[in-house]
Amino acid sequence: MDIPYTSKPRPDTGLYNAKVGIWLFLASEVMLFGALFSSYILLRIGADVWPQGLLNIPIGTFNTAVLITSSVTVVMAWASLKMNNFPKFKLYMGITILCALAFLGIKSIEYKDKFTHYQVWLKDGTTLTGHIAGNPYFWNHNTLDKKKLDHIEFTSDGKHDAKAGDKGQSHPGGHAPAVKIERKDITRLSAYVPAHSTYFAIYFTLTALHALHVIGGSLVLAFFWGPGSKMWKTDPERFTNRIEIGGLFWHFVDLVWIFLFPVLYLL
Amino acid sequence: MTNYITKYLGMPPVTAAHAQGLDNLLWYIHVLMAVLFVGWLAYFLYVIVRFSKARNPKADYQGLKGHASNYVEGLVVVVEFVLLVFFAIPLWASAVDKFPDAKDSLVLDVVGSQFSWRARYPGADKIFGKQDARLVSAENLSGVDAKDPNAKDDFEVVNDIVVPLNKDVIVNVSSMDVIHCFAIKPMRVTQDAIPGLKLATHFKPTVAGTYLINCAQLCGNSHFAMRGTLTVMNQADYDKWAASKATGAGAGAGSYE
Amino acid sequence: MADSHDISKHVKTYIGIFIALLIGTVITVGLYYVHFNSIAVTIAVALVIATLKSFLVAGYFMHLMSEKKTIYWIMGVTIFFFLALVGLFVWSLYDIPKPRGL
Amino acid sequence: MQATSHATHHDPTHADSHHEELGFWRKYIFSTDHKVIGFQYLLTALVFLLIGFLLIGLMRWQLAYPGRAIPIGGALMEKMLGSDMVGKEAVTGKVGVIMPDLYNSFGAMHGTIMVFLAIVPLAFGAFGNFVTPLQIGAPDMAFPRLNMASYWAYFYGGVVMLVSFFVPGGAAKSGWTSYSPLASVADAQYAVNGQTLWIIGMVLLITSSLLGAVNFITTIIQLRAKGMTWMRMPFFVWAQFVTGFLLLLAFPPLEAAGIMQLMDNVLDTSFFLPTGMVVSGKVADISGGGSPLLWQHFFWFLGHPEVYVLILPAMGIVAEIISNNTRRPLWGYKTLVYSVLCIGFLSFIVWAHHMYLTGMGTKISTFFQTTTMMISIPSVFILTCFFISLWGGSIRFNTPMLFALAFLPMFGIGGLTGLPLGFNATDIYLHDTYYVIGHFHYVVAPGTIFGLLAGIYYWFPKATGRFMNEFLGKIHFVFSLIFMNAVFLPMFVQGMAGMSRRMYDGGATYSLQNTPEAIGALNALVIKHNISITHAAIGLGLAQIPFIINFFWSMFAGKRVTSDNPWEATTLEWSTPTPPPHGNFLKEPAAYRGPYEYSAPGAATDFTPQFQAEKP
Ligand code: HEA
Ligand code: HEA
Ligand code: CUA
Ligand SMILES: [Cu+2]
Repeated sequence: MDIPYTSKPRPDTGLYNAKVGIWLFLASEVMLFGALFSSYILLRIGADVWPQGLLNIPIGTFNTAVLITSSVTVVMAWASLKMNNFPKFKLYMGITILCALAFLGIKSIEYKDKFTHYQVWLKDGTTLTGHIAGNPYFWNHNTLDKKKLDHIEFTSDGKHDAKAGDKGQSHPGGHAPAVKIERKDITRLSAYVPAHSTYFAIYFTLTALHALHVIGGSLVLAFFWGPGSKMWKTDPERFTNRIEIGGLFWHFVDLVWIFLFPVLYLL
Repeated sequence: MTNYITKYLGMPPVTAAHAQGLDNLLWYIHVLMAVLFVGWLAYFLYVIVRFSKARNPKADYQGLKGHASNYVEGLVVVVEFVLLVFFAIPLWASAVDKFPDAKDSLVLDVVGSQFSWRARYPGADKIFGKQDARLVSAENLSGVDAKDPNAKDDFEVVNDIVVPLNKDVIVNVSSMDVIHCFAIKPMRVTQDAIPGLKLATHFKPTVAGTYLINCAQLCGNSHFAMRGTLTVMNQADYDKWAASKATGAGAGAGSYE
Repeated sequence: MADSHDISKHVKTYIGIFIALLIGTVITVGLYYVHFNSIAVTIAVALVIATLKSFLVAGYFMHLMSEKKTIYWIMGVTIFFFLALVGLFVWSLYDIPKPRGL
Repeated sequence: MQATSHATHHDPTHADSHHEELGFWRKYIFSTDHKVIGFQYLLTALVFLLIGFLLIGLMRWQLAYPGRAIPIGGALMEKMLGSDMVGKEAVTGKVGVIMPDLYNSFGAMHGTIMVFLAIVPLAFGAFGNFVTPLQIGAPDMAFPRLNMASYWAYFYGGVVMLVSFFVPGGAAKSGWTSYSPLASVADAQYAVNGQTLWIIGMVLLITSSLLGAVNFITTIIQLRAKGMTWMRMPFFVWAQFVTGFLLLLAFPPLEAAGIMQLMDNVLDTSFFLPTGMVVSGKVADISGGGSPLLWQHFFWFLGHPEVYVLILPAMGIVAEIISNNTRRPLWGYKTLVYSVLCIGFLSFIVWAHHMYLTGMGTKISTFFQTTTMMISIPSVFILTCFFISLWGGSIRFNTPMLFALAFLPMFGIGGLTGLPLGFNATDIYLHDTYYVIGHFHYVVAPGTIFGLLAGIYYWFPKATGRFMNEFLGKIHFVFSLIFMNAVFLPMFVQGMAGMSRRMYDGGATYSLQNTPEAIGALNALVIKHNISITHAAIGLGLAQIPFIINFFWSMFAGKRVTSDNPWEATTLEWSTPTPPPHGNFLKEPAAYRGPYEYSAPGAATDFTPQFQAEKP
């Protein structure tokens, strides 16, 4: 006996196997991201201060648009197959994959900016944000001790409220000249990495996990676009189903981002 | 009530004011459990003998008729409901909400750390000195601000806590490092000590003597030996002891500088 | 299963939703720059818009508007437990008693 | 007995005409056949069960004789684990004393291995895989390759867990609950430590369970044979169905939390670490701002549904066997189904009964103790149905039935002792004592393990074509029953006397011997129970030897079955050839009636299988 309902729907449920499977999988994904969202809420409620405006909103907005575009193209790709238009499928699916790559590219630029952007906490209780001369990655106060540095050259983002932090990279050199900060005045130093604060911890966790989903999804879609598309000739119905499944996953990834963007960038 | 409950359940003697209520509930539940267990077990043994293949070669499609099982199930539901609403919830509320008046009580800060209990007494003025995390150092683990006049008569003890007899004690339990659990079994007192939180519990010792404070939450390799003592003495002795601590060498505000 | 005529109707819906999603994004960001006086209102508005957007994606792109009962059951149960998770977490956070003393 | 007992089909080529010969690797190691995968799960999980037992054996030795070297293998253990872990006796200098860190490692790993690597894989992976598709009349799982992936994720998860014993600092040592901050503080001096590997292992295990759950639920929804309506499914399948949902929805939050704890350990974040922690006299170098309670919420959000993952499949097995061996229908099939659904539903909203003492307010703890009491009701219903099913039966006492019968009072004790824990007021006293240990071991050890053993004895003939030996089986049963109780009953006494769990020295520090003036300290008798428990645990281990012999001997030399339906059972798995070929059924199966039509009035035999067509 062969396994039934691999591409034809089962009469009483009206579904083929993979569709039940993917929705169950998405259900578990809802709980996964849901758990992270609820940690976000709890950490934020529990926090004394919650940093705001440390991310680059225009870039984030653009990335949102990119992802939304990819979501509509993937459903168009599926619709094209339904309408028996294979070349159009290739086109739409191609755009989807390009969007995914664009999203990842932009995300990695954002990450890189964060890794070289620093905050120093000084003995007198004040803090500064800005760049260290030479733009090193991932330093913290322990790095200074390890490198036996007794001071750093620090270019502050300038006199600012918390908001201006995101301008760091777009104004290299900043408004203020580089100053020398003695090691002994520094109580803590951290790049904008997960260890910086619970805000960045949850930011990186959520976005990196999301990015992993984007990578995974785009690999699968790329397979369907490339070698996997041979199946269109042999078993078009099953192939269309596969695109639907891939699309469902992809929409979910988009849906997660729809929440991530305002929650992390704006609020 | 001379205590048949502790005797039959094998618990340590009752030594705190609230403990009897808790024991009573524990007793009622165990009575319920025993009734259910014995009843079902008797039925069970009867059935497996009576309906063995040898005795009953032909099985009965219908099986049990009547509503006996519904009555049993209904009974369990009712008893559980009664225990819940009339005993458990009020007991918990009195443990968590109905705190004794702090003015008439001894208020202690107890902080667990690997692997000891440090108790801070507010001293004669009954007010704790200010604390500040930035002042924490190996010498001043509590981060007490020595400049605060209220801190002058505060004192600390490590592991050996002393409280007066028949007086309410409020303990704010906390931890410096990992999670511990402040437990004095004969007092029926257990409270997790969680870093970042200060959780209050209270009890009123009714029997003078020495008790063991145990750490009931795994906290590292010497968890098993994280033992303190609680000494309950009458008010006069306690006052003497407290006075000696507040002014004695190695205690009091002086030690924070 | 929908035939290709139906599908071409769907395609129009997809485009419409695409535009709606973009507009939603612009509004959210716009509101951020406008600033409401209260942070609570800002958060509420942003989340409401995000929720609407997610309904569009789930409802139309993922065809949830016209899915089978089984899928509704699965997702219904999931959403319920998700709400239990978040709700009970937050509730338990607020219901921690304060330390006692003078 | 006409249609039901075809002659057995021993000829695999005949049974399986249309598929090409697979090589050894594809057939036994990287197989996609649910039955082979079920067997892989079975064997791997039994090995882990044994490992879990050996760990607790060593711990029990230390509890009974604190500071004494283990009788054999001490030097070897020191070589393997290092002298920080395995010390010397103070007086004699004999090597082989289990050190506190090793005790804690063993404790954490005993819990982890037993729960995630032994019982869940047995209950869900092995029985679920082997039996479920057969019982619903499916040719295989819905996604065979996913099924294989699920097994291998489990396998590697197990390997990671075992490897972690040998990294510097040893395996995870913060309990199976891995509470932060301890999990982030312990062994923090080592870059890759047991805690980190524990999380990585857990992520693999969670992945495995998720893949399995997706597969099981899809299979049950989609691949039921003709006529196999929901209300004709055997209770075992219902139990697996609910179990699948528990895994599917409860595990992801722990996966999220695992990732966060991993970041706390590796990237120095502080999701679960609060501001102002002072570790060994120094202010910790962290950003702070996290919450240790968050981890606990996540852990128990999984942890509580998880305990029902451990018990429901066992209940399913017991239901099948009871019905088969009383020769009458299961009493209250509908009640059973609704109860199990109800348990599944409620089990998601009771988790904080493990956290009563973390400073809960009145309202929230009232909520959780109310739901906890509510969830005990369907368990009472299920047990009641089982008990009443016995009434009017014609009970056959074969080995599977003995284990299934013993399950009932054993689970009863475990479940009933859950009640005083469920009331928060009494939990103040009982929390983290040996009473808790006694409670849950009664449900998982004499409860679940007995259920699973019953299942092994019951389905062994279908899987191998041979019976297990009844005599050895009965020996195994009698001694297991005696020793299980001898191990776990005294724990209630210890717990009531106030002995805490996870005590390296078995509570000696808190004994009257140590502090004679202490009121209410543990008396000599309570401490002595440690020794009797340990002896009983050794006996329990020895009692498994007949089983191990029986298992392997019967596989090759046991009595052959003479029919495809040797127990004269009614469910679909007994209509397949023995052992079932790839694809399971020779012709498309169908279900014509409910699953438990035993001794139906007017029927020719005392069983009317689901697969027996209506007389025209
Ligand atoms: C399979 C596993 C399993 C099962 C089924 C249960 C079932 C239950 N558990 Fe248990 N529990 C655990 C596994 C399990 N538990 C584990 C592993 C822990 C500890 C984790 C740790 O801290 O490490 C734990 C801990 C635990 C605690 C926390 C204790 C503490 O840490 O302080 C609590 C508190 O409420 C609790 C309650 C319950 C309740 C109310 C049930 C109820 O569902 C029980 C309902 C059943 C009944 C009421 C029995 C009905 C039967 C009859 C009436 C018939 C009787 C017949 C005869 C005797 C012949 N459990
Ligand atoms: C499913 C879970 C499960 C199971 C089955 C068991 C089984 C057993 N457990 Fe355990 N236990 C836990 C889960 C489990 N445990 C957990 C979660 C903890 C808490 C950990 C923590 O504190 O963090 C714990 C803690 C714990 C403690 C407390 C330690 C402490 O607090 O310091 C003790 C003490 O005696 C103990 C004893 C036992 C014993 C004697 C068994 C026996 O019943 C074992 C019986 C098993 C056998 C006898 C093996 C049979 C073998 C076969 C049948 C193999 C056949 C092989 C082939 C065919 C190849 N366990
Ligand atoms: Cu402190 Cu255990
Ligand atoms: Cu529980």
